[in-house]
Amino acid sequence: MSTTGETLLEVRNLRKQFNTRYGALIAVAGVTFRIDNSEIFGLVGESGSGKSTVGSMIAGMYASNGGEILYRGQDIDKPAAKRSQQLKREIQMVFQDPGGSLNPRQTIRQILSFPFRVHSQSKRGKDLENEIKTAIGKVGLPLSYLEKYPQAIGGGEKQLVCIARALATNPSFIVLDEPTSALDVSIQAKISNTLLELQREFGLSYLFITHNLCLIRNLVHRTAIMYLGQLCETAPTSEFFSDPLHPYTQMLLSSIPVMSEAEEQYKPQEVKSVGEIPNPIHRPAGCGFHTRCPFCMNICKTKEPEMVEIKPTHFVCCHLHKAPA
Amino acid sequence: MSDTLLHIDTLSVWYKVYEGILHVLNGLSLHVDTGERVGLIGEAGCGKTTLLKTIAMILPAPAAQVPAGSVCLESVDILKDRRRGLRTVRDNVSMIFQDPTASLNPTLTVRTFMADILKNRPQRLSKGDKKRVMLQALEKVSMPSPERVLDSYPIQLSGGMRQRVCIAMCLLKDVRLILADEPTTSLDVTIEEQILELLNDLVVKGGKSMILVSHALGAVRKMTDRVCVMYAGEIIETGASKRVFGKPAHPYTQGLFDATPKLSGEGISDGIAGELPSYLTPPDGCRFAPRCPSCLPICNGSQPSIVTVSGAQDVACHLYTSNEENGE
Amino acid sequence: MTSSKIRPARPREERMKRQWHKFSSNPLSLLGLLVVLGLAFIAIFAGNLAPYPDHAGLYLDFKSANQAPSWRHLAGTDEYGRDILSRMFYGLRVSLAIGLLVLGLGVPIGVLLGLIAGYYRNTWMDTAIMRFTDLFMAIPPLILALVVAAMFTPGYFFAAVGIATAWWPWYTRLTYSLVTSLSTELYVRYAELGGAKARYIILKEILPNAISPIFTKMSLDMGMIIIIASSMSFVGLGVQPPAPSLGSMVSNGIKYLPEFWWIPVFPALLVVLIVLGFNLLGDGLRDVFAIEEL
Amino acid sequence: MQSMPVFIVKRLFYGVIVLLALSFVIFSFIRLIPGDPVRMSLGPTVPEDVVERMRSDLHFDRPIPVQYFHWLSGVILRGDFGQSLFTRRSVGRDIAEFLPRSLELALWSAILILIFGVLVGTISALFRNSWLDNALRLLSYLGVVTPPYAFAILFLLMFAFYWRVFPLGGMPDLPPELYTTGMVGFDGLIHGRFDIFLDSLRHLALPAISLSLGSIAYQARIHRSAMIDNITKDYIAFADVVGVSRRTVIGKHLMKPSFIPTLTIFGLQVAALLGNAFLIEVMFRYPGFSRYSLNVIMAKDPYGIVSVTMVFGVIFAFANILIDLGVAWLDPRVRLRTGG
Repeated sequence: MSTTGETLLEVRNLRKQFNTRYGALIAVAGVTFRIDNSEIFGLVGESGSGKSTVGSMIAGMYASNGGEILYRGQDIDKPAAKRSQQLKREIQMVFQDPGGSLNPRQTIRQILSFPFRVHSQSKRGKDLENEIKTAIGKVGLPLSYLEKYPQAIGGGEKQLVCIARALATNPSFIVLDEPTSALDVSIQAKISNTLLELQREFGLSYLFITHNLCLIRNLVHRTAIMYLGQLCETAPTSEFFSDPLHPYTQMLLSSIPVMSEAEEQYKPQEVKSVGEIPNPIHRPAGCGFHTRCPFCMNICKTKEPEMVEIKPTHFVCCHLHKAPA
Repeated sequence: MSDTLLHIDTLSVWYKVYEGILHVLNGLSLHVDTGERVGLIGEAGCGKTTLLKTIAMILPAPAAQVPAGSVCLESVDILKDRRRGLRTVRDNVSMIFQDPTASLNPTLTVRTFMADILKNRPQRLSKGDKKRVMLQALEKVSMPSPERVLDSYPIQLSGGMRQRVCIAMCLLKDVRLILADEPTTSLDVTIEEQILELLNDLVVKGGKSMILVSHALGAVRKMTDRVCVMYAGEIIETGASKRVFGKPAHPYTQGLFDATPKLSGEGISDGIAGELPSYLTPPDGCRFAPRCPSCLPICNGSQPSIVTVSGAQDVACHLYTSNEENGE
Repeated sequence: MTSSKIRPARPREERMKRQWHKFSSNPLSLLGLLVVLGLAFIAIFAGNLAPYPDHAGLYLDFKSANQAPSWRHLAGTDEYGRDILSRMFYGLRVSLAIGLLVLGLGVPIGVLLGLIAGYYRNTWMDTAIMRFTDLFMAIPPLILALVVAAMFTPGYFFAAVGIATAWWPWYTRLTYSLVTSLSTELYVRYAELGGAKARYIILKEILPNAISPIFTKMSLDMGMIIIIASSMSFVGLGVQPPAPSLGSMVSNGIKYLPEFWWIPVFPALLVVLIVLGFNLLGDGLRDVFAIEEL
Repeated sequence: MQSMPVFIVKRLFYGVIVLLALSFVIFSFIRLIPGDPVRMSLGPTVPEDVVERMRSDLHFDRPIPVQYFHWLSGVILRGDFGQSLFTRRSVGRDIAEFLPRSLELALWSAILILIFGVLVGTISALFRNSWLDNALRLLSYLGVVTPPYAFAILFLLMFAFYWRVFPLGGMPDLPPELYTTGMVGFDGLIHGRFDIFLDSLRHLALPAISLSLGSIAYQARIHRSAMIDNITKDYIAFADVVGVSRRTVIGKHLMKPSFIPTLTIFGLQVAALLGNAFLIEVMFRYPGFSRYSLNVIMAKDPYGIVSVTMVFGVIFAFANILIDLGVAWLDPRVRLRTGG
């Protein structure tokens, strides 16, 4: 479970802006974090927080408008077309919608053969066949599924195929963009556990993007929370939940409807959810959260707070919290 | 016991589709008392929405059929006497849909929509009165700047505001029963909490009854008096919310609760193997049997009847019928 | 599972079997297919099937002119005493040939440009192609077809060229919109992330998903094109006399209304039948593909 | 974001550019293909020097871009569309004479298409799967697959030959003192001459119906499927549930969004209408612009062809802008995107 402590991926002051017909949308406004070898790093946030944009940039969907993405110390901030084959093998992605990520006109076999075709041209005939069989075996699906079309299998199984496809290139790092949000709870559990087992078996690192805090609590090693394109707080997961410092973290935690008294203990009581998430095109000045923050001070409305390390490995970006002297 | 507002007895609903007949609801019984908040939980495709649509009389006409059962609202059987039933339902029932974007007509402003609702009321309102009533309704759902919202088209509002508008529209009519079909699934967590709290307040203060369908199990636990667990078109467990959430009896309920990730972080179970059965050819016996970890031989052949496991908890499972027989 | 013991069916075959089953469960679609196949058969073997093959050309027999339908002449004879049924068979052949020619010229160009513009959307290529396409859509298609066809020597080939000039932009538009929506699909994004080449993505990931609407449109357009072609030969742009074409048979026949009504009416009915056949077939295809897409 | 007037101006500007480009391409092609339109027009017996003079009058002895520029500057500066080789008159005069007639026919047809298309589609959708719906659908199907000239034959046979309730074709000339717009019925109406108006209707009835039936059928199919599509939408169920009366739900909540695809498709119908009009005008011997265009096209008359394509292009562009405005009015999503 523990990480080796060696940095695999580092994101520094990453920015991304989209130009829409309504104006400039700053999706990611300076985000910094690192992910260690064999670490599951969770990125939580609500809609419009820019969490998926961060994941997409790391996976190479598009380039940023500033900042750096360092993978094993090497700058990889460019779209996939410009990345080396080696890098494309190393970094894989699994999307939220398993149905949409599988071509309905291809059988599972054709879908799973794609990574081998692109990345190892030498594999043909029997070799390819064996590789495909290994790939589908890794996620525990029967071989008979190879002949099926995606629409003939269930949502959870589709997601397993997506995971198998991602694993086929023997990656070290996988971006998981809400991999279970489209699935039912009973199926989500299976997928989550499969992901955990694979991580342990192959020593993978994940960037786990989700809006579901309960899932974060049970899956990831370290958690970061995003609001309107910026990180609010980063901490090891257990500390993140036992000692949330940022008012937004507290608001989010207190909003979660829970199923037992035991869980109620984890919910901060003093912060109640108010207001709406502002449109990212009209981002509030100062701290992005000040319009909803119960502890809002004058400084919050004008000056952006900076990320400070309150305790070792626990970072907060809020005017309420000053770095220890 | 307080008086019964809604009484559903052995209701079956089928859909005729290209491939054959989907046997969705299968002899389902449910009652809601005046002032009672009933939760309905279960995974996607278990027939929750079909049940609510049957009650609201908005089932898609030719495709959906009701071959058996009765739905009595204020002692009118709405399935038998459709004319009277429709009037009773429209007078007494409102429904909030899952996706507020889809439930508001994109081509009409909030004001036009609300005016159309008010136009259909028996008492005539003056223009000023109409506007006052509309603004009041929007204020009741704590809508920021209601004047502006009134002249907005749905696309000019955020998801949370759209759902508030929907609730406000439901409130224009003084109904006794509110059907809430996953009213917050499409919203963010912090907004979800606000909407659910608002809804709960309105129901409790107004002395209304409510059926709340939600994926957010925690919300159902907090906001309802009684909860029904649905699986594949059947209610397999029902009881006081506190009880069911504290000590689920049916293997499906147990599996569902175990699979839900907890804030306390004790890990996640492996979920429930398999998937919902096809409604074209549902299993003969217990519909959960093919996935059930504690399936008995009898489960595949005969449908379990409903057994009371404790004072306020009923369950439809052969595990308990056999226990009972063994025990007595 | 018992099915695993049996040799697994080839997925493509299985899929086509399922599609055929859906298609054939609608009697109207089957009827459409039957009509189209039957007409194609007649068109191909017109020389063998026509009762009086030589009546298709320059043939005069004023003694038997303007005869009402009878067993000898099932559809009657025209003002030169030619058997109308025989001329209809040959006219049918020309109509289908023009239809195929228009689609054969217009669809490849239209689809190819649509694929390129759609895949490289928001680049200069997209702009250039789509603006070029607009040029051909600025006036009603039939007018454009007339203008183009009239520039050349009249004949069915240039009639087809004229119609194709007005027709391909619709395929560019259709393909463009299909490609733009398909290329946001996650499986296409994934292939891009995985480093697949543009050619692979366009041909393997996008085109197979776009092909059914294009196919459906082709079937539905066949009817429209035949109407337009017959309208053009109606005014003399198309097959030149004495060779028969359905449109000119109708237009020449009008002056014999109402006494010799069969001269224009039977060819007109045949046009209706052709178009009906292709429309039924196209609707059937659309239904099959629409259900597939769910 | 842009405002509505800016949107319209942009559309117009773009439309003009496209039309100019198209007319230049067409003109160049006509002039490039072998053949001598002047000789063709004057006949083989006219001496060569006369032909030569006429060629130079028409600037045909200059390079093609110059010829085109001459024509274009004439159109822009003097409203002069050049000389027609076919009628030997100014093309502008021909347009002024024939265009109003065709517009009158097209307008009546468009009105018929919109009214009956929507009406039939609505009835079909509201009573869907009833015998009435099935009958209407069958008729629509037949309407779609029947070429307009077949309708014309049918109507001529029935109403002109057998029952003689309508004239065989043609259109009486307008008395010169009543000439305002050139549209016979319209001018009759504004001058209070109802006899002329009614007579124009009698002459227009068969051509207009023949021209519009196919489009009515198609429009009805589109409107039916749009309504059925919307009937299953959540917002209709929601309107029912919160207590909007059934009549308002159907007449407003269902109708308004259903008109969006209907109106969009109507644009295509206008194109078909303008194209098919020449057949109908030929068959009913109706003295309209489409028949004139056909003659000009067949005579390979260079100035005539560019002029008529331009006129068709302008009408087509205006119709499409009107339809876009209609869609924007119906659909706030479109309107808010373009501002306004």
